[in-house]
Amino acid sequence: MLTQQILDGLSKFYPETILSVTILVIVFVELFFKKKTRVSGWIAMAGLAAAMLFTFLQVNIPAQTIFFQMVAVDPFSYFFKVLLILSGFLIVLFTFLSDEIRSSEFKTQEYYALLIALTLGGFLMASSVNLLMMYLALELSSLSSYVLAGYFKKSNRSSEAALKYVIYGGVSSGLMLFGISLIYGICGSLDMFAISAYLSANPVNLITLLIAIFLMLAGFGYKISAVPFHFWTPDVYEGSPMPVTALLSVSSKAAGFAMLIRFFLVAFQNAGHPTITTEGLHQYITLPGLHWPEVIAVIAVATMTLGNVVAIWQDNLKRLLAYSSIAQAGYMLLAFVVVSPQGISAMLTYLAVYLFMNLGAFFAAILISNKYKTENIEEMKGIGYRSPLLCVSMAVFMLSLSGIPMTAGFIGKFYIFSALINNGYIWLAIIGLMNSVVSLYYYIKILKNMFLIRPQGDTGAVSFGAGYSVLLLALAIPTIVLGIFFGPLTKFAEYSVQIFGLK
Amino acid sequence: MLISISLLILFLPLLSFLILIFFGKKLPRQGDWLGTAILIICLGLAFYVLLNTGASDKFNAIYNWIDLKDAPGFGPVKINLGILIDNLSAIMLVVVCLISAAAHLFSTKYMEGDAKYNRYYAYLGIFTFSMLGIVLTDNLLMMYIFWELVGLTSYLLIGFWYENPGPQYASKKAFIVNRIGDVGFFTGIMIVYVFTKSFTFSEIFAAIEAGQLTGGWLTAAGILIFCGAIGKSAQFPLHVWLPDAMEGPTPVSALIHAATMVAAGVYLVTRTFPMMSASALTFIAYIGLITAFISATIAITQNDIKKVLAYSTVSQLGFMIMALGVGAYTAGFFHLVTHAAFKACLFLGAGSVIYGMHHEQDIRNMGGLKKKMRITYLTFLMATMALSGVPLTSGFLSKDSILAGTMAFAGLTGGFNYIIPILAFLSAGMTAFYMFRLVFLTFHGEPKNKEKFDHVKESPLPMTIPLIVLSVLSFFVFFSYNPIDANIGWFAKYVPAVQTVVPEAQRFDFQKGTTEHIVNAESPASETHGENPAAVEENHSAFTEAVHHAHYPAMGLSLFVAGMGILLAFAFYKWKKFSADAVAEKIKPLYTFSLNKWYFDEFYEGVIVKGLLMLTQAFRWFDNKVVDGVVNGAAYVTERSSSGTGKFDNSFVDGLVNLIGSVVMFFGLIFRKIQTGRIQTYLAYVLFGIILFYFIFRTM
Amino acid sequence: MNYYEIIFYVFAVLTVVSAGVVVFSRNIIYSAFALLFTFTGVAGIYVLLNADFIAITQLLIYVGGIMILLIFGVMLTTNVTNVEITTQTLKALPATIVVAIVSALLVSTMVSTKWAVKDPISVESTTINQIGELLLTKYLLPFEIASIVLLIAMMGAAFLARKN
Amino acid sequence: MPNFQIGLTHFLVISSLLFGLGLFAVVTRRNAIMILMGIELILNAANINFIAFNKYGQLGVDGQVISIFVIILAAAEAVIALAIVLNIYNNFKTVNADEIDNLKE
Amino acid sequence: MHELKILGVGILSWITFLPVLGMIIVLMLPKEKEKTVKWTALGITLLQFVLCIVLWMNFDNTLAGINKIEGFQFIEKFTWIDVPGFAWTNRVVIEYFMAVDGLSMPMVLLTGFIGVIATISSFSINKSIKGYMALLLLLNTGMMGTFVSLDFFLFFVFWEIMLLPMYFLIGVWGGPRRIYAAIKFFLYTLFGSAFILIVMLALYFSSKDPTTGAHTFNVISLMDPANLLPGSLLAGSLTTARLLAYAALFIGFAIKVPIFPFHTWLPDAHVEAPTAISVILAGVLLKMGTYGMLRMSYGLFPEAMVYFGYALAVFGMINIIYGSLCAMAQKDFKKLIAYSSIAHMGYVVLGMSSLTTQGISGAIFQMFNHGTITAMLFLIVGVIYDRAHTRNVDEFGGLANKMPKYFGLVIIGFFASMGLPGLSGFISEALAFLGAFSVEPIRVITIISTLGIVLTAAYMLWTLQRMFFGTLPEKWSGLTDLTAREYFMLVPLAVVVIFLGVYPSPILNMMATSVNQLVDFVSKSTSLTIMGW
Repeated sequence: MLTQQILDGLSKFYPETILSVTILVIVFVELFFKKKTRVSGWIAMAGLAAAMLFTFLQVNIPAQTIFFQMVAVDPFSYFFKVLLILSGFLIVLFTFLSDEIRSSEFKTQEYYALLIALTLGGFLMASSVNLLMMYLALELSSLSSYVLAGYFKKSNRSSEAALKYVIYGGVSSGLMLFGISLIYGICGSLDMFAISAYLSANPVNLITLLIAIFLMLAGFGYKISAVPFHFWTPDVYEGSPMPVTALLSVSSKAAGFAMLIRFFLVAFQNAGHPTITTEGLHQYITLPGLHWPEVIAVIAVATMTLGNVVAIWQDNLKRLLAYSSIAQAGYMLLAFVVVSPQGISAMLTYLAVYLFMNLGAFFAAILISNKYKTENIEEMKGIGYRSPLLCVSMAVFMLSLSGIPMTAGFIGKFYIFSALINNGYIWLAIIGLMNSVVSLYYYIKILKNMFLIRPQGDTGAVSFGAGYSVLLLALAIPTIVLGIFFGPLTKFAEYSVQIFGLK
Repeated sequence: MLISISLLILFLPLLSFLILIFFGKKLPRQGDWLGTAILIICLGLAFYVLLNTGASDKFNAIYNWIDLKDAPGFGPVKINLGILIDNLSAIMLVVVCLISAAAHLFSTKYMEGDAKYNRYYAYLGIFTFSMLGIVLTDNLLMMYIFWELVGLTSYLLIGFWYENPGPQYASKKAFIVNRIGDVGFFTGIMIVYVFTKSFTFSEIFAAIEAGQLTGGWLTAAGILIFCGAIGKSAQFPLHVWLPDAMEGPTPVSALIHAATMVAAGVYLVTRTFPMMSASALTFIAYIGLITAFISATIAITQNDIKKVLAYSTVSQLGFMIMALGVGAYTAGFFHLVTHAAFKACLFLGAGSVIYGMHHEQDIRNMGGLKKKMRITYLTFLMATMALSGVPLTSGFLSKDSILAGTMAFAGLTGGFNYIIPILAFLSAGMTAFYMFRLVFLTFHGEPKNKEKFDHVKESPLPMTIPLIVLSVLSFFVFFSYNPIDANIGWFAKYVPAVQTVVPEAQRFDFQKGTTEHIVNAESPASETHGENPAAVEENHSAFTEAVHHAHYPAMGLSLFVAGMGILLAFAFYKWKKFSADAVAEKIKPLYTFSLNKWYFDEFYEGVIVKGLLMLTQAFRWFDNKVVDGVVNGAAYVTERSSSGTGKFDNSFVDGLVNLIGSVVMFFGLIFRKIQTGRIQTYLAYVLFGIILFYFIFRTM
Repeated sequence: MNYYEIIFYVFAVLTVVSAGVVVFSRNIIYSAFALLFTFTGVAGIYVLLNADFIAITQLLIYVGGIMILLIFGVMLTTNVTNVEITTQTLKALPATIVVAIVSALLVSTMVSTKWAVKDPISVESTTINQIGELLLTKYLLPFEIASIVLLIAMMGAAFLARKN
Repeated sequence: MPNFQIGLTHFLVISSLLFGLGLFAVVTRRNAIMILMGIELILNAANINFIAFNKYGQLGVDGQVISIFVIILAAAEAVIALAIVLNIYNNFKTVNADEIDNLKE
Repeated sequence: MHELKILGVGILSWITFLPVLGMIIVLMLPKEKEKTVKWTALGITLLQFVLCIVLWMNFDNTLAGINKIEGFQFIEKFTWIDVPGFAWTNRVVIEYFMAVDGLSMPMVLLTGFIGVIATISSFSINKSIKGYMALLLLLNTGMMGTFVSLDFFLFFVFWEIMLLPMYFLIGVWGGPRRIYAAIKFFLYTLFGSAFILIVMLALYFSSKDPTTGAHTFNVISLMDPANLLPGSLLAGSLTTARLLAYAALFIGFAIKVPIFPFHTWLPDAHVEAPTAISVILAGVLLKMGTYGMLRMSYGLFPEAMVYFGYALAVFGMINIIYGSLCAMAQKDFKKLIAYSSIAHMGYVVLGMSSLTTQGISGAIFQMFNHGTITAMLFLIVGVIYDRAHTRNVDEFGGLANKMPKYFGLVIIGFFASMGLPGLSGFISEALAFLGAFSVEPIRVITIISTLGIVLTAAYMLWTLQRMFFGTLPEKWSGLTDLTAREYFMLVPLAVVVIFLGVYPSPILNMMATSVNQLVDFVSKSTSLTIMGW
């Protein structure tokens, strides 16, 4: 029976196994080459493609847990796997096209291995049902991102970023672990379903549970860079290489959100009560007395406001995008306050849309730093006239990030705000709206510099190779198309809200 | 038939305006002959219309202008334009066309060689069109439309020579003062419309009679409509624009600022007389009185020939308004007609004097023109006698009937109203005095300005013909065979007193209880022509009785007063018994007070205009600083707080962020400072965050 | 006072005091070595909680591995030559207050909450075979992933430490 | 302590103290390696918790397996952290965390 | 209810999306061929205007369609987005619903007409004309779409489409402080549209479409209280939620009108925008605010409108007096015109607040007239600015003799804006005043507002005197009179102003029945005593 269960689990575990195999192949193949080559990049791409293929095959297997209830294979994890692979794929492309990496003398072999490791960590974070498994996955992705952040060993900025990241990550995971131990103490098991069964069955000392949750929140907050735990984000994003920043801001954040959703919805889901509410809206009834949605609401508002407010003062593009990604995390947390499938599907839609527009923005930032050798917004005056395609697509990403209609960002925000208003959180919607108006200020500031001011110095047209523009369009077009024709995305998000174990 | 003729009279001047404005330059003599010809044709037609309309005929044609169908809660909304020809409008048609024709003829010579000659005639054309519009209309709204068009044309004509500053300022002043009056007029119209749901006179009177508009609102409507007259006919508070309007060419002054336009106000009051309540009438009477008295005192000390005539016009208009106020309906209108004739003659006379003296307007350096300009002198003298109320002239008849009316009114109502006849007679006396002063100073005595005097010669024929025609019209014979008693003249019969429709409570006591034998039933006359037998019937109201009694004493008194005035003028200027300057010296404060036109201009300029400009500056400051300041203020705050960094594009930041924006920026600054870069502070903040959350949510 | 309590207090005092030394000592070398005693103290506590295998792994890995690593780190980064190898504590008063509050909070909750304690039942001599069995059945996946984590850690550390 | 019999709370108190000291080291000590030591202390505290709960909650040996994994992860993390600290030392010639702050605001 | 289809597509869609077609064509043209770009743009706008005329010809004046679907004409209604509801989220149905009634017909005509005039006046733009024309055409679509769409979502989308081109048009082709003005304009309007969005969503979630059963954005069905779900946020009448929603909508539209406290963006936007854009901004964009109020606030929250009727009248009065006084104090000619348009929009607001037929038809007619008159005034400013490159009123003088033809048109423009009878301005002002005066409580306010006429006359004549009379400073001796192109812009406007002044019924008849229907609908929908009767 044991081996049968393991074999059955393995048959559903193909994507992860493929990724691990890819890591090994990369490490092995790189030994044969002396000088810098892109071979490991291509292998990484192949590995990701294979993982994508097998994930597609997994689409219609019923939701279940494998490996002795360690990991769940359900539409929810399927959604994040697709997201993570997509972002991993794009990051590899970014690394190919980023001069910063190309010009550095370091071999990129470890880079791609760590990249795949991080994606694997993300996979496990999205699908783990056991707290230990979740912690392990968190550690795997964090460790690989520490090294990635510090990849340019020689440059002060990168090593400083790595230091801050490792210390901050270490402490946060320490706190999280202590939280997990407390929960283990309270509920006697680390399996989420057991925890929820225990909590809904017998009375628990709420104070200790509250402390345990806050300590856990330190871990989750660090991963998705929510406010009280976001302090590492600006410095690390500015210090680390551009593709890594993109990676951190998208895939590790998405995995963090997956972990957060699953933990709060499954662990604190009141097993006893049915979850269908009156007007047909699916409503999770949280444990009486445990008001964690309010906690999330406070964190969300703080994250949004701080992210937007400080971003106004930034004039380094990477730091601005860092604060913007904090603000975007705030918007997603806002949707999480609505503990209903409508809220979660809004969050997932926003995540998918966020992937395209954020990666797009970062890729444009990469290209700008490639050609104009600057990250300072003030020095980007008038480049709209010199490289129109780049700046137009940057404009699309910026407008989408700020949520102007006819862009994917608007649809994301539209769903979040309609979820909020539909469930009566009017004030949160208004705060969200005001924040997006404030965010418009710094997004438009970039466009203003690019377009409204004529270039002072040389006004020669700076063009990019075909590859660059194709990738740019590959990101810009979905940002607009999803803004108009968003049917399939929302259906996919609504479908993938089915988390294993929830009625 | 009459309707189509009157429409023709109305639109011919408009035709002349359109032709002259577009093709004026290309026509021979720039089209002045065209304008004059058209006006003469109109005059002929006007005479025809006058002869064919009986005293009580009413020919009416209506055209539906705006139709907003059936408004919920209000009923059908139909705004019509219409033409009404009755005794009043027929006479006014003739007056307007006559004076306009005279002015056209006169200007052919006076304005010869002017750069914008054709545009001058175009403006005269459109003025006549709008004046005829006022005369012919049958409803208040259409009258308001033409009212403002007349204001526009007077603006254009006063400011004809807009190169030099004088006319510029005068035209703007005229238009704005008129506008203030018009606003009152429009508010009055609104009140009437809201209550009677119509603009047409007949419907309004019927509605008021049915009691739809009574009490305070009726009086308010009356007074506000009278405001229009105050503005247009230069009555007491808004009379300041007329003297300045003398900046325009003299024929214009003659046409507009003597006879027609200023008379429009009186015509309006005449038209709306039936709806005027007792208190409104008293208000009108007192305004008229004050205007007459003030402008008479000012006219005495003026030295510019046109200014004297201007103030005399204001004074005479005051008389007409006062006449209507006291209820002397026929007398008021009668004076309007006669005054139009001789005042136009006086102005044109002044014009020919100025033309002769090569644009010299100050009477102090004129003198002895009697010999050089015989015709002008004689016509001027004739008109002056008419104006002063010397017997055997039309002026005597009309002014006498007004004075009789005031005495009758005072007699009937008594009390404080006795002041009206007293001041009226006084003003009549002063009128005689300053008119003859003017005649002596300009035509008699030794010429003061030698070289100018030598060039003086009699004005050419086109200028003298109108003078002669108008002065002849000043004779009594045209209005009543008996030089003494105006009532038996054709005019009195043609324009009988109109019965008021105001509800009982709001009438003068002497008018109460006389509604039963109302004279001519206000039946809406059909197109049919012909004499309505029951029309002219003796009107036995108490007022006419009183006027009969007051007739002879008033005549005596007015003769005495006029005589005294003339005697004084002779003494001062002809025989030089007393020197005018010595007297002026003795009553120095009074003299300067009168010379400076009672300091009205300075008062208005200082208080209202300056106050308004200061108010606008205050509003501009408020708009820039306070409302817009919310935005800039925010930037100021950011400017100060971000002085440390100073990296920003200042012109961009300080304009943009609003108050909320500044709060956002401020917090941004604080949160930004948190990011110290040191890892330990971060961790401390994390722990602090956790503790904060714990204490917040522990209470939950 | 039976032996169990005595031994418990010995180890407890050992751990806490040496941890205190680690944290408050001026000289980093002293704090490194104090860490040795802390880890052994913790191992002792594990023994008290009859987690024998864990105690041994604790000694083996923490004391043997991580401790040595830290000492290497100290040696490499502080050039022993200069006398000043003391590291003052950051004069961060607010930070200390925050940490004091957190730990006081924790201690108070630990004491106050009524943990679901079940009465002790007989326990076999060693837990090693149960652990072995669990590792390869219930915790198989974490076991495999831990191996990947170690591989990544090693690779990353090697890359960072490499000179080229 | 009310009853002298060594109960679960005693162990939890110890782990909390260790946790507090670990935190203190992390937050106040300037030397990066001291911070790593702090982190190790925190992880040890968590381990004690696991094993204590496991014994007193009669939960079989789950707790101990978990603590094994914790030890593995602590090791991995220490390795990477030290590698990064060495790298910092090469670039900045100092290991004091509060001097390395040119990425700020 | 008759349809008018060309090549299978409804005429309204043609009118709205023709400019987008034009934009695409313009974008495809090579950059150098500036002449062809200009002429294609003009061709497209002319074609659109011709279609508007055709629409007007087939427009049936007797139909009134405020809240009854059968009253509307040239209806185009089919579902645009229909995402079927999944297990828990219910169906999302957004309709592509376009139609015209008495309210929107004058505005469609105005947009078409001003669109042509603005394109002609854009011929003088020289900097990257292609981008300019493309944005202008997109702006045209945004405006036209707002007036014809009857689905709140579609209305909001067009409302937003209008925003971006304006930002770039002012920001790139504007005057010295264009960036500041552009950003200020953009943020003010967006701030307003944020409010509109909230109300739109609230309405959407508290409504149930009788046919599809899902929520709906359809304005007509939202007007009918039966379609509002009983327990929902905005159900019932005179609840605080509804009053709040009305207030939010009011703020959203008031910023556009602009009404007193929200008006500070207008002078900056006008001063910095190029002539053609000022023409469109003043000519059409300001009307979107008041049109929105008539269509959305009156339609969806009639009882709240009656409840706040007095406040609206006060706002109107403030606008008139405040605008005129500020205008009097301006030195910059264009800023003076900007403030004067604030004053003129005050008449519209006053007329609207009266809820009487004369008042509202006066307001709509004033919206049309203000469009033509202010367009003329801004073109007049443009003519002078192209020649003298300064807008300071005191630097000019004696232009009347120098440019007589120009002076003639200036007289018409100035006196029309002063509300001189015989020109279109007077009739709409008179109607607005008559309507407002017949309502008892706001009678005093109307009397105070009549002062506005005197103030307008004062500052207009003062400007006329400073610029056109007196002696010509020698530096302007080189000024030339109007060119042919400028003639083509100004004369049609002058003709329309004079024609409507003399014979206003073509426009008035067009709106009469709809206005009566609107007044009837609003008065029947509330128990409150209507102010007037």
